[in-house]
Amino acid sequence: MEIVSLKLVVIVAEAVLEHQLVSDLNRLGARGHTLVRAEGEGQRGMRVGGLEGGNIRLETIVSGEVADKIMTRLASRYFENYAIIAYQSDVGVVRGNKYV
Amino acid sequence: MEIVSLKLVVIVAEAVLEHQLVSDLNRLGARGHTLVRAEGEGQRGMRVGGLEGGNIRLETIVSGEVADKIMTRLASRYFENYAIIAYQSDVGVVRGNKYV
Amino acid sequence: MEIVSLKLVVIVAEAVLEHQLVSDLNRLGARGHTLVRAEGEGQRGMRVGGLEGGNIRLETIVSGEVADKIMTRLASRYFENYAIIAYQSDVGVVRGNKYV
Amino acid sequence: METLELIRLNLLSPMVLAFVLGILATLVRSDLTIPPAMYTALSIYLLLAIGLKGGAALAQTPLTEFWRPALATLLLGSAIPLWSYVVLRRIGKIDIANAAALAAHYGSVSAVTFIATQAFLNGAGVTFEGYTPTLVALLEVPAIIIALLIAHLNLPNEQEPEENSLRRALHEILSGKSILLLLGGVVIGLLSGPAGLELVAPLFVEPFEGALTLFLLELGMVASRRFGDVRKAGFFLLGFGIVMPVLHGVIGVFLGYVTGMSAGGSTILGVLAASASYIAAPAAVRLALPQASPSLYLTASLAITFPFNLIVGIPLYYAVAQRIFGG
Amino acid sequence: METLELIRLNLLSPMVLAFVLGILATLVRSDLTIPPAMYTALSIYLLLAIGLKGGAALAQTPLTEFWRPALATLLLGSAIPLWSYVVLRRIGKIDIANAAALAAHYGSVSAVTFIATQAFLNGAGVTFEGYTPTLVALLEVPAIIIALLIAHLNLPNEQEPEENSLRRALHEILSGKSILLLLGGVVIGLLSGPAGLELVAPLFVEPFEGALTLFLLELGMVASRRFGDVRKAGFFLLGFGIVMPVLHGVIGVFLGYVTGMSAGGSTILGVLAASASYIAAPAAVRLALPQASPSLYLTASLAITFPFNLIVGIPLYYAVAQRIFGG
Amino acid sequence: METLELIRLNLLSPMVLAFVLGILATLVRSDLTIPPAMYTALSIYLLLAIGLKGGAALAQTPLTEFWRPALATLLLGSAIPLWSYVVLRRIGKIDIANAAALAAHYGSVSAVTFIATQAFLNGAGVTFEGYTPTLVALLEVPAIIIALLIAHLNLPNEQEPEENSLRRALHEILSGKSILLLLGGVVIGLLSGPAGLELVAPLFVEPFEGALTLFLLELGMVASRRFGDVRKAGFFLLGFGIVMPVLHGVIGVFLGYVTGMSAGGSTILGVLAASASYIAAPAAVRLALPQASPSLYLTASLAITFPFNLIVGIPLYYAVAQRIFGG
Ligand SMILES: Nc1ncnc2c1ncn2[C@@H]1O[C@H](COP(=O)(O)O)[C@@H](O)[C@H]1O
Ligand SMILES: Nc1ncnc2c1ncn2[C@@H]1O[C@H](COP(=O)(O)O)[C@@H](O)[C@H]1O
Ligand SMILES: Nc1ncnc2c1ncn2[C@@H]1O[C@H](COP(=O)(O)O)[C@@H](O)[C@H]1O
Ligand code: NA
Ligand code: NA
Ligand code: NA
Repeated sequence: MEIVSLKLVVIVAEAVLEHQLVSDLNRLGARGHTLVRAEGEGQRGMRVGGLEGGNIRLETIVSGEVADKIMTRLASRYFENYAIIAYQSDVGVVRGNKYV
Repeated sequence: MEIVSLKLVVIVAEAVLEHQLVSDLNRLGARGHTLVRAEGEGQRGMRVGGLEGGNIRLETIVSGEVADKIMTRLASRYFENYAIIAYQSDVGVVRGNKYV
Repeated sequence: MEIVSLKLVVIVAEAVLEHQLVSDLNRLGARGHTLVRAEGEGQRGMRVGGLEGGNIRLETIVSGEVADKIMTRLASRYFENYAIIAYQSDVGVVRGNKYV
Repeated sequence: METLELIRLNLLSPMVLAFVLGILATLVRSDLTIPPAMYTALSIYLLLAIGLKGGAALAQTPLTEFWRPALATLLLGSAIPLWSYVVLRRIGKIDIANAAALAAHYGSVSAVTFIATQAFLNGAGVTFEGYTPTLVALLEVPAIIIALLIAHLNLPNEQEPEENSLRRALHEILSGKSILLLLGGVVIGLLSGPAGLELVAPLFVEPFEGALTLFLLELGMVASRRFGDVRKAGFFLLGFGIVMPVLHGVIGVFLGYVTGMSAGGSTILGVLAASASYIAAPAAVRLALPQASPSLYLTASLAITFPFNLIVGIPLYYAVAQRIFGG
Repeated sequence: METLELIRLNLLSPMVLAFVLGILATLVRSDLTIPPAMYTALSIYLLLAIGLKGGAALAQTPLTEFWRPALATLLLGSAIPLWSYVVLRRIGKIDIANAAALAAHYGSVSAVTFIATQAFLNGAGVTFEGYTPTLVALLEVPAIIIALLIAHLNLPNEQEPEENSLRRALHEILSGKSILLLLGGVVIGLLSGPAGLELVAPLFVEPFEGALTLFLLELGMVASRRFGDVRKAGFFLLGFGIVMPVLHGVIGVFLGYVTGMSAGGSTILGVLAASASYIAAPAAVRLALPQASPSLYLTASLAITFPFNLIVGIPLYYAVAQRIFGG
Repeated sequence: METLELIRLNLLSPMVLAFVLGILATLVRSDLTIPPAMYTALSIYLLLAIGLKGGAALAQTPLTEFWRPALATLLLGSAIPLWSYVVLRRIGKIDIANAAALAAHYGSVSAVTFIATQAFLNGAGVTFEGYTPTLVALLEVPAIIIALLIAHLNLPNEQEPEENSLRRALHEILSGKSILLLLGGVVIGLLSGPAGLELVAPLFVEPFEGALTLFLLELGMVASRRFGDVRKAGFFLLGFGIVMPVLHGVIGVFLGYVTGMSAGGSTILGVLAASASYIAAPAAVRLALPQASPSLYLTASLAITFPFNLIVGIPLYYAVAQRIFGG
């Protein structure tokens, strides 16, 4: 089993951003993503589901380069005004070329 | 994009602990958390939602120091009697000072 | 707090595989798992919940050896024909012997 | 006196009491939570049900009756955001983005307030025009677009939202689920007629008040979580959130009277004008005016104006209608 | 003979059969699952509905009728955990934490068993007092508090739960959603009266038995998943989970008779005494007595006592009431 | 002419219009989404409701009436996958796995198409046999097993699925929730009889058409998302997905006539034969024939055959029944 090292980028953001974030990911080169409905609390207060929509937790596996682009885009476009965080970490996958 | 290295602590626990765990996190210095409803299986049997409440999956980004405190607290207070696991890993974030 | 290093294996797959994947994990030596309902998009198109069932996101903490076995099994059995991805990463846990 | 009696009766309806129970649940920090899926299911149900009933009624309405109130509705939807913006900027000294955001909310409409009014009028045995759900759909959109345009024209360039987020917000408004379900319901009700409605009445007509009761339980909890922000929002916004609805309500009732609606229908037009959006507008504003603060506009709409209308406003506007029609 | 006939009739109701179907679904390892949101929606609905009906009935009850049964209920809620604890410790040789945990469950009450009893009595054409939902709320809390105090007094210091988890457990019990919805429903029913109830009856009254059917389908699946643990729990607990309910049921019926309730009402008081909690008590006990094992108390309450009461107990306690009131 | 009128009437029912609304919602990329929990709740409800009604009716059916149609159903379930497979291989030039997968889907049955037919017949005032839900359960399974066997026999060894995934697929089919709820409902209805059904009718009978309306809204959205794949699937599959249902529908109606069913019952047998599975079959096929492409079989079943049957097929097969029974 040859394990290739890639980046996992995780974004937690208010649900209203779902379509914008997904289209940003696609545009910047992500080949897929996984989305989970979430709740949370941070600087912008408590966020639960229902009327206020809660949060989404988006994760995508990408090359280091694409990960950088995503982080840059998020910082410039969303960090100031939206409830959102993002982090990246190293992961190992099998079919390396599936993600780049 | 300056990436700062921090700790991600993930806790999976029976849902009844939700409020206690969140207030522990806050008290120990976490500046936010993200929560997802989960199912699971471990030593204490299968846990699904509905009447029995299932599990929650809590994640929080913190400094290494706070991560240690959280792990210590979980071990002393919950590990013995509750269905719960916790793990930590290294992640990179952009706005380092948001989390500490 | 002594932190032991182990592998976290995350599998995102179409929901119909739930029982098969869980029994594979158990057979290969995983001592537990956590499951979350998810949506996603990849090579095999968009996957949302409802009639089509969406995805599941399974995570399990295991030894490096078991992680290898799981990756090998997934690659040989599921990667070709199913909507599925898997990745692994290093995590630190407290009760190391709980997971192996 | 009569108005007080109407308020008392309204307050003692299961729907309004459930709203109060929701508030209490949050105050005592109960573990009661309405699952998001249940909230969504209820809102789909309520919107579709309202549309269906309206459509079936519309099937029996001559078009000549309809165009005047429709025009009045569009007029309200265009005028309210304009003067609200001016009041917020001049008197409230609120910045451009937040003033535009609030104007969008008060110019648009709250479907649930409308639904509660229907239940109130039904309870009081007052009839109203069947096309009123169509008015809701007409009132929802224009104010949001106008308010976003105001922001667009007044904001300095570097603060302006990205082009494509404006487009996205517009798409969000026009294809949003509240409009889709309302209008979709109206068309289904229109095409399948009273016979079609009868077929689905055991789900979409009879249990309606009960479903509204459950929905208001959740709304009470949501509103209550925002009560803390009312203090932060300040006295001006508290006043704005009560005075403007009363003003809009009276204007709405009057316009209903002028355009030939019944007392019940005029009450509804008053409520529509008085109510502030908290579904369509927040979603669009969040995308197109991210610098505006939800803890201002959501708090005003959800924690001030909605409870006020639900408890005091609805019977009040009806009392106004009685006065106007009576004399 | 008559009792057997009652059991047969009860067993053949759609509600009980749905419970059996749920058991079967788990046994054949079907992929049927009730989504958690649906479970929660049903439980909110059932609790609120029961409260509403009870409240509307209470609006027509003189208080003089109510206080004796209320007192009897409080008596039951205080006495049952005490003697249950003693039995569990002395005869069952069960450790302090688990004995206290079980005492909390059997002293408290199962709302669904109560609801099923209402359906049973309605089906049999037997009337009962409208204030019975209030008794459920009264019975839910005291036993849990008493049992936790017993544990507190008897456990060696180092095994005692943290102070703050006791406080949290107490808060959990008093602001828990079952009490909130039950009492909230009662107050809404009381304030809005029969007219208010009529407004929401198509949702909260008529489809009630159907909703209970769906809920019992889920409960059957949950109970069935615990059947494997019954063997592990041992013979004593199996006996305890059947004998104590019968004992409590008879005492409850008798207390109902003595305090002036009708035969139907006495049956209900019997069922309340006989039933074991599996919502409020487990949550509180889990927080305050973490060392107690859910596979003992939940198994006893959910996989032994609940099915027993649902299938045999309810008709049995009614037969007892008939006997007492008959002669 | 009469057939066209029937199609028109069918098309203007709230149920079919809701399906169209769902299609529209996807086309305008609305943010409307039915939460998965709501979808699951509705499907549990519909299946159980159908079973309950069927069972209560079966309680009054002599067995002698039932065995002929049951046999005809099993015959259909065995023959349709065989000839469908041949057509797909020979005329369609489709590979073994995909041909077998499609054969499984068209040989099995769509419960919702059945449910919509009941609503259609009820609307038209046509009666039908109460045991028809049992026929649905009978028809669901055999075709899937036969088609998987065909694949098993024809696929080269290295392409064959693992032993244990075949076993798992079989288990999935037999314990699948659609069969469990349908048959479970039938048994509950049978045992609790008309009196039991009456008890739960306000939930399981009266709001049925309304619930179906909501369900078809979701199905419209799902089908619509697959319309893009229809082009990829090609002309042959489009033709297959329309011609085969008509053929099967006519055969089904005829077999109903021959085995002594009423015109309504024969229409239902026609619809059952004509409909293609999209719940049980996809799940089983996905596990046992992973190399078959869901974008062929799901698209054919969900985006071609289901809308065709819902809008044109149901009234068409009824018109055929009228013709056969009329002359
Ligand atoms: N330190 C943190 N760890 C994990 N999740 C966080 C953290 N801070 C914020 N979040 C998540 O990100 C969302 C937005 O954060 P904020 O913009 O700080 O309100 C919150 O609702 C949480 O779900
Ligand atoms: N090895 C594991 N990997 C991932 N999740 C686990 C593992 N073990 C336990 N869990 C999760 O933690 C919960 C509690 O674990 P336990 O206390 O072992 O029953 C389980 O229900 C699972 O959701
Ligand atoms: N690059 C990716 N990052 C994160 N999740 C992915 C990625 N690619 C695929 N997925 C997830 O895995 C599922 C199956 O992927 P696929 O087989 O490529 O369709 C998708 O529905 C996504 O949920
Ligand atoms: Na307005
Ligand atoms: Na009890
Ligand atoms: Na078929």
